[in-house]
Amino acid sequence: MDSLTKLWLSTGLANFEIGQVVMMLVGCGLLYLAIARNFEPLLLLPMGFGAILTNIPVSGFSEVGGLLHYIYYAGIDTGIFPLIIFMGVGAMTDFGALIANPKTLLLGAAAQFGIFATLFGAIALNYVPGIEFTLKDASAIAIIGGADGPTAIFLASKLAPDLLGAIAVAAYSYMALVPIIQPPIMRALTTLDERKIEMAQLRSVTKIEKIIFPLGVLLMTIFFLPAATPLVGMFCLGNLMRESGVVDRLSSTAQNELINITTIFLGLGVGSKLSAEAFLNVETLGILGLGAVAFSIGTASGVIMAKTMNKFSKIPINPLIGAAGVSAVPMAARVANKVGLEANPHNFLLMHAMGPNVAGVLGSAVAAGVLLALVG
Amino acid sequence: MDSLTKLWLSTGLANFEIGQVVMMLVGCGLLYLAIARNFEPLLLLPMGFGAILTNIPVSGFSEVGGLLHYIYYAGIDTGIFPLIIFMGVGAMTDFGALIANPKTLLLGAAAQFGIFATLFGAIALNYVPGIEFTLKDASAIAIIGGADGPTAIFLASKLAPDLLGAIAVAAYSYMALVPIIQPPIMRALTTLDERKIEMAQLRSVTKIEKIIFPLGVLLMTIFFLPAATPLVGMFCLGNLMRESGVVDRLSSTAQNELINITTIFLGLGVGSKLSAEAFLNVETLGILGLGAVAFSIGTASGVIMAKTMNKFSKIPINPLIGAAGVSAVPMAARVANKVGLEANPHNFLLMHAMGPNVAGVLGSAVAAGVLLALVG
Amino acid sequence: MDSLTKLWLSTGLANFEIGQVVMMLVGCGLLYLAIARNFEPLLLLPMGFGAILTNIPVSGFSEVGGLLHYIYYAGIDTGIFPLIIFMGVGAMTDFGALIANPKTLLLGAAAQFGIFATLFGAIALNYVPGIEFTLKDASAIAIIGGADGPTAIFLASKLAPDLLGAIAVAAYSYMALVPIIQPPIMRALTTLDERKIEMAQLRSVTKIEKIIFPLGVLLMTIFFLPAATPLVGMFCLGNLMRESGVVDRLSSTAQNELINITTIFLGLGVGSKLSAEAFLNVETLGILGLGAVAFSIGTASGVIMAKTMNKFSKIPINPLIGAAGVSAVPMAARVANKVGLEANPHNFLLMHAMGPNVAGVLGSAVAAGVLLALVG
Amino acid sequence: MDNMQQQFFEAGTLMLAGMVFVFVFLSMLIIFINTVLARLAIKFPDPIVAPLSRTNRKSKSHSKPHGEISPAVVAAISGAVKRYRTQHGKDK
Amino acid sequence: MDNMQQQFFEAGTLMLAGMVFVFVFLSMLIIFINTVLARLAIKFPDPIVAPLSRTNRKSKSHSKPHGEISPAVVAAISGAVKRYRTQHGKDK
Amino acid sequence: MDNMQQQFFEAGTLMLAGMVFVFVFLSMLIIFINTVLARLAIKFPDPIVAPLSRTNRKSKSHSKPHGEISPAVVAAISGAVKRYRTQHGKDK
Ligand code: NA
Ligand code: NA
Ligand code: NA
Repeated sequence: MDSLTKLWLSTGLANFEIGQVVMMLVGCGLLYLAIARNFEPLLLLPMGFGAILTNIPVSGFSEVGGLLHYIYYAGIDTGIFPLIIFMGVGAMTDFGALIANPKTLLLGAAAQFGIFATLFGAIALNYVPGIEFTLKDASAIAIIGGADGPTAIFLASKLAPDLLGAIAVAAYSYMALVPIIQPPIMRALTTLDERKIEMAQLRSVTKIEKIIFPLGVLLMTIFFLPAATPLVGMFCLGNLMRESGVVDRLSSTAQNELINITTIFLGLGVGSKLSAEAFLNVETLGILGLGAVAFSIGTASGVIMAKTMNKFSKIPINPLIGAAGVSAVPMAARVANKVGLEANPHNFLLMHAMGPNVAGVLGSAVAAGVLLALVG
Repeated sequence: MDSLTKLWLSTGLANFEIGQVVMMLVGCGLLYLAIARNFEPLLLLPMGFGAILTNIPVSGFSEVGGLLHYIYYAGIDTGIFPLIIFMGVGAMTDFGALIANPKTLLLGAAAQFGIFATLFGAIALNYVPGIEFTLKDASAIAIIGGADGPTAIFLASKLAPDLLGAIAVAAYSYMALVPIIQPPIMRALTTLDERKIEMAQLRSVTKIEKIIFPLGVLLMTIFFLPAATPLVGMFCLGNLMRESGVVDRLSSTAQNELINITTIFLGLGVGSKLSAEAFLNVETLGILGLGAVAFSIGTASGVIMAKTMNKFSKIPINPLIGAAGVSAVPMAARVANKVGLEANPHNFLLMHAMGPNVAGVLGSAVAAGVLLALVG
Repeated sequence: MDSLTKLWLSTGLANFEIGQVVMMLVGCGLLYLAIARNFEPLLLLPMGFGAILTNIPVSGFSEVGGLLHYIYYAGIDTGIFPLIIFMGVGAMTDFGALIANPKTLLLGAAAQFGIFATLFGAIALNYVPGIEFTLKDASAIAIIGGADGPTAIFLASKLAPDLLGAIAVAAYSYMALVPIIQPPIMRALTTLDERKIEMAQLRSVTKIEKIIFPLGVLLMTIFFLPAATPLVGMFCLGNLMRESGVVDRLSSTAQNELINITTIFLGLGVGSKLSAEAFLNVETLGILGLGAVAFSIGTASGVIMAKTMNKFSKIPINPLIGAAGVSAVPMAARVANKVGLEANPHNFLLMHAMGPNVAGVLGSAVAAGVLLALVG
Repeated sequence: MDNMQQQFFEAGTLMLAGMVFVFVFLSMLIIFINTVLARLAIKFPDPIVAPLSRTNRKSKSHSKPHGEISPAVVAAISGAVKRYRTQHGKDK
Repeated sequence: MDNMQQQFFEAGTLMLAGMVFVFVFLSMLIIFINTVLARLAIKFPDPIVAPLSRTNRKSKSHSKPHGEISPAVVAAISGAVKRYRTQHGKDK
Repeated sequence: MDNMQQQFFEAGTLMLAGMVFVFVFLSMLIIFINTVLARLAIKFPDPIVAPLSRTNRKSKSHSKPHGEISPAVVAAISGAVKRYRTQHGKDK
């Protein structure tokens, strides 16, 4: 009977703490969002699963010797996993639309106001009892407004590892919610006539431009913001592998097997930070609230910037494409296209929105670099 | 001439020990089984090769700084490699047949008697001079009866790393021998009439069942046996990636590139434990003997359980499918199918045997968890 | 304004050292060679990029905590990456032409004279002020003459890590230059009549020969040169996976995803050794000069050996295939074929040159082993 | 000998506890399947064109009628061609 | 409260510095595209059969006329067949 | 200078030892091929339909007669289609 007692004492039922149960439900919630709602499933599925695993009593998944412990410290604490993902995303990104219409870079810049306004908001939340965000915490939270998963994880792992779980949950959830969050804001800030604006077809971009572009971006980052070079550098490496055309083997691997393998482990590792102590507190609510604010402000700034540019530009610019400046590639660009089609069935904005969309990725990597340089 | 002397002193010929030579022959034997006999070549080929490499004099493959040293300590000592393999196996497993006929879970349970009987046998072997198995050793050996490679390697790496080589050799060899070991036992324990029994076609299983099943398995493991959650958890993650249908990229990578890469290194790492000191002793003979016993008892218990169920069930159950409960997926199910066809050319048992077959995987993971919880 | 000052002080512009600028230009030069000239792009592209990244001021890519630091110490300092590459190359190599015409092994042996002559030359360079090569340095430099990338990186990481960058640059650059370096030497050392020689069709090689061959090579390496077993062993493992035909999954992964992933990181890691201190000195010029000498001598020895063999052999041997003995698979074999076609439009030497070509790989791995055993 | 008896006792206990546990655990899974899953299956049946359900999700954008040569097939073949060329290009 | 003021001041500075920096940085990229890249595009235009340029590089060795069934297609299909067989062979 | 002489001597020895070793080693490989492998080739010749031998092993379950369109080809193409759809679905 001794054995049965020992077996009973080793069961989860005998060892559960309430916080663990709640966090498992959070994990199940993430799985639900991933599977039933198709919310960024590539990250939320392994992340939700990791959240469940890390909260299993007795099993020690995230303690020394546990699988999630190894994954977190080898891949996320070092920053390696988000950087590999970023390389893969670079290899998937086509900068053609951006090069053909470089002014859209300004839209990608404007949308980053979501980040810095949120930073301000996070500090303001310190008035709420129970919330105490340092400037580092606030910066890590603010990057949710960048709408770029790997950037958010990278920055959070450097500035506020304790908030990493909540930040990643917020970032990916809101990225999945882009089709719901953005349209009302876009409609509220534009007139029907503006939404109907058709844009001129983009010029074709030569191979040499696409090859030199990532190198130019890297060079400028080196000159002005070395703190952003891990993110921007790996992104540009991926993009250069893609566009150079001489290492298609490597480019294809970076876009497929390597990013897939890394995504599985990144998700598990991020999920391992979803422990009760780190997640079940007022701060998490604050982060989730701020995330929604960040996305909304980012969307609004992008649209307003586009409206302004349209007023001063000879060539018409549909303000809707400004919303794509938050990144969330390629979802935000699709949303711009969809809202445009509603107003004018002949209005295909997808390609035009891809410009601000990828500009937003660069913009938030630059913003992350600024935060790292000034706060990190 | 000094140089030539130095060169001679650095040759293998000048440094061989007899044990190393013998172990290299063992390695060659494994390669022979893998290549000429097609015995589980995916693991036995790299494992045999690793056995050769680790026994090369002077070269230091398994010493600090050597390749196999890194592989072993990074991937096997930590348990990471078998868990990744298990995730891939989960992504390859279709639980449809099991969900359609859940009673077959009892067959998967019964076949685990092979494990616990072997545990008893391993302790009994302590009467033999030269053999001294602790309870940990005995548990690690017993898991061979689970007929599941990654589970055996995972448990052995935790409970008895010194026996890891011998246990892995035994586990994979007997898994390859399933088509030879099982049929006589199956025929001896069943009547011709029983073997002729045709089974009703399985009902179709809905998507939602397949998605919720791995979560239910994980939940129950969490409740009752957290010690088994590394194995069961990664298995269920793989299966959920497969069935959810929203992360086909990840599921495909887990089933292909990731499991292939891991298999190469797992084999090499396991092979690195095949050193003369660890392998060339009476204990290894004991382990090989116990392995055969374990498989036979497991097969027999499965068949007897199926016979019993057939007597009390309204719906006929062919006792042959009980043998598939040892796991050894999908070989054991194919054997059941083949023996059934011999008795009745219209008797296609393959799908029915897949139920107990995958149940056996769960059963041995649970058994491994019990052993870890009570002995580990 | 404090913030702006801090931001300015964190820019690259405020922190550049002249050496870093020059090394970035070197990195750009490598990218140019890779992309515009198609010089071994699979390695030179990530390597050139790594050279740029490692020289970014402030960012600390190659310091503790930086990405390139992790990559270098996990994969190159340990020797793991070149060994994985070598396994993949083994899985890509078909020894059929060599087995069908084993005499060509002598050509692969002769071409290694390029290595040992360069060793002598490297020591002679010590007369030049500013150059001080130890015997270890000289050995690591000499291996450039082996015209085999992973072998050179592996040996350099063991014997002269400080020279690794320069050695890798030289090795891959000259490998890419094979079609320019070799033909004049080949023409100078042969008569038109010799170049016109057509060779008899190769016999077909059986499966069993191809399976046993890598095992025989490994066995002989174990007997006579254990120091070469890491390189030769992994190469033979890859080749055995290929030829055994029972683990096509693993062989395919070794030839594709695994080698691609490793190549990206190997290139980045090697590039991280291209720092100003390590590269911008007279020694690098010496290494680049010696590399050219090594290739030329290797080519010449191969051709002369083939001429000699042709004189004493009953079956005619075209001396051009001797040049392929330097390895640089499959470029050198293609060059032999091309120069042969110039002399005689019906002269297809490609398959015949593949024999010495792969023999050269074995030859330089053996030479590397000798150097490791005597100098390491 | 005493020691052996002790070990046998422990092994026996393990055997008993283990088999009981395995059976109880897998039996509970049976109950889980027969209750929870069965109810779910009724509540959320697969869409009627069940065998195609897995494809449906993905083919939203490929909704041209089958029967004639679908553009997806053409695309797949040309994709295979591209993949083939990439893989059989230069290697080392 | 003093502390909060201090924090707000820092956050405000960050916001200002950050937005200025982001705009300046991306504006310089616009200049880069409009000058350097534009000049490069004129100096090194894509080959005339631009849409095929990516394929050209690889198909050097497959220069048979298209239009009839190319051997590459045959090879690709047989490659796909081989891949299919490999992947659907024995697994675990 | 003494030191240089010493180094030249060592380098010379290395050259000699190395080249001898490389030649001896590869010559022994020639002997290995001419004896062991040659004998093995005679004792275990490839099956008569040699070019198909590699396929044989795997096609046990695909033993339908070739010549007409094999179901494996159909399966491979549909596999390629599925793969294509999967890969060209949503990415990031
Ligand atoms: Na963004
Ligand atoms: Na089992
Ligand atoms: Na060579």
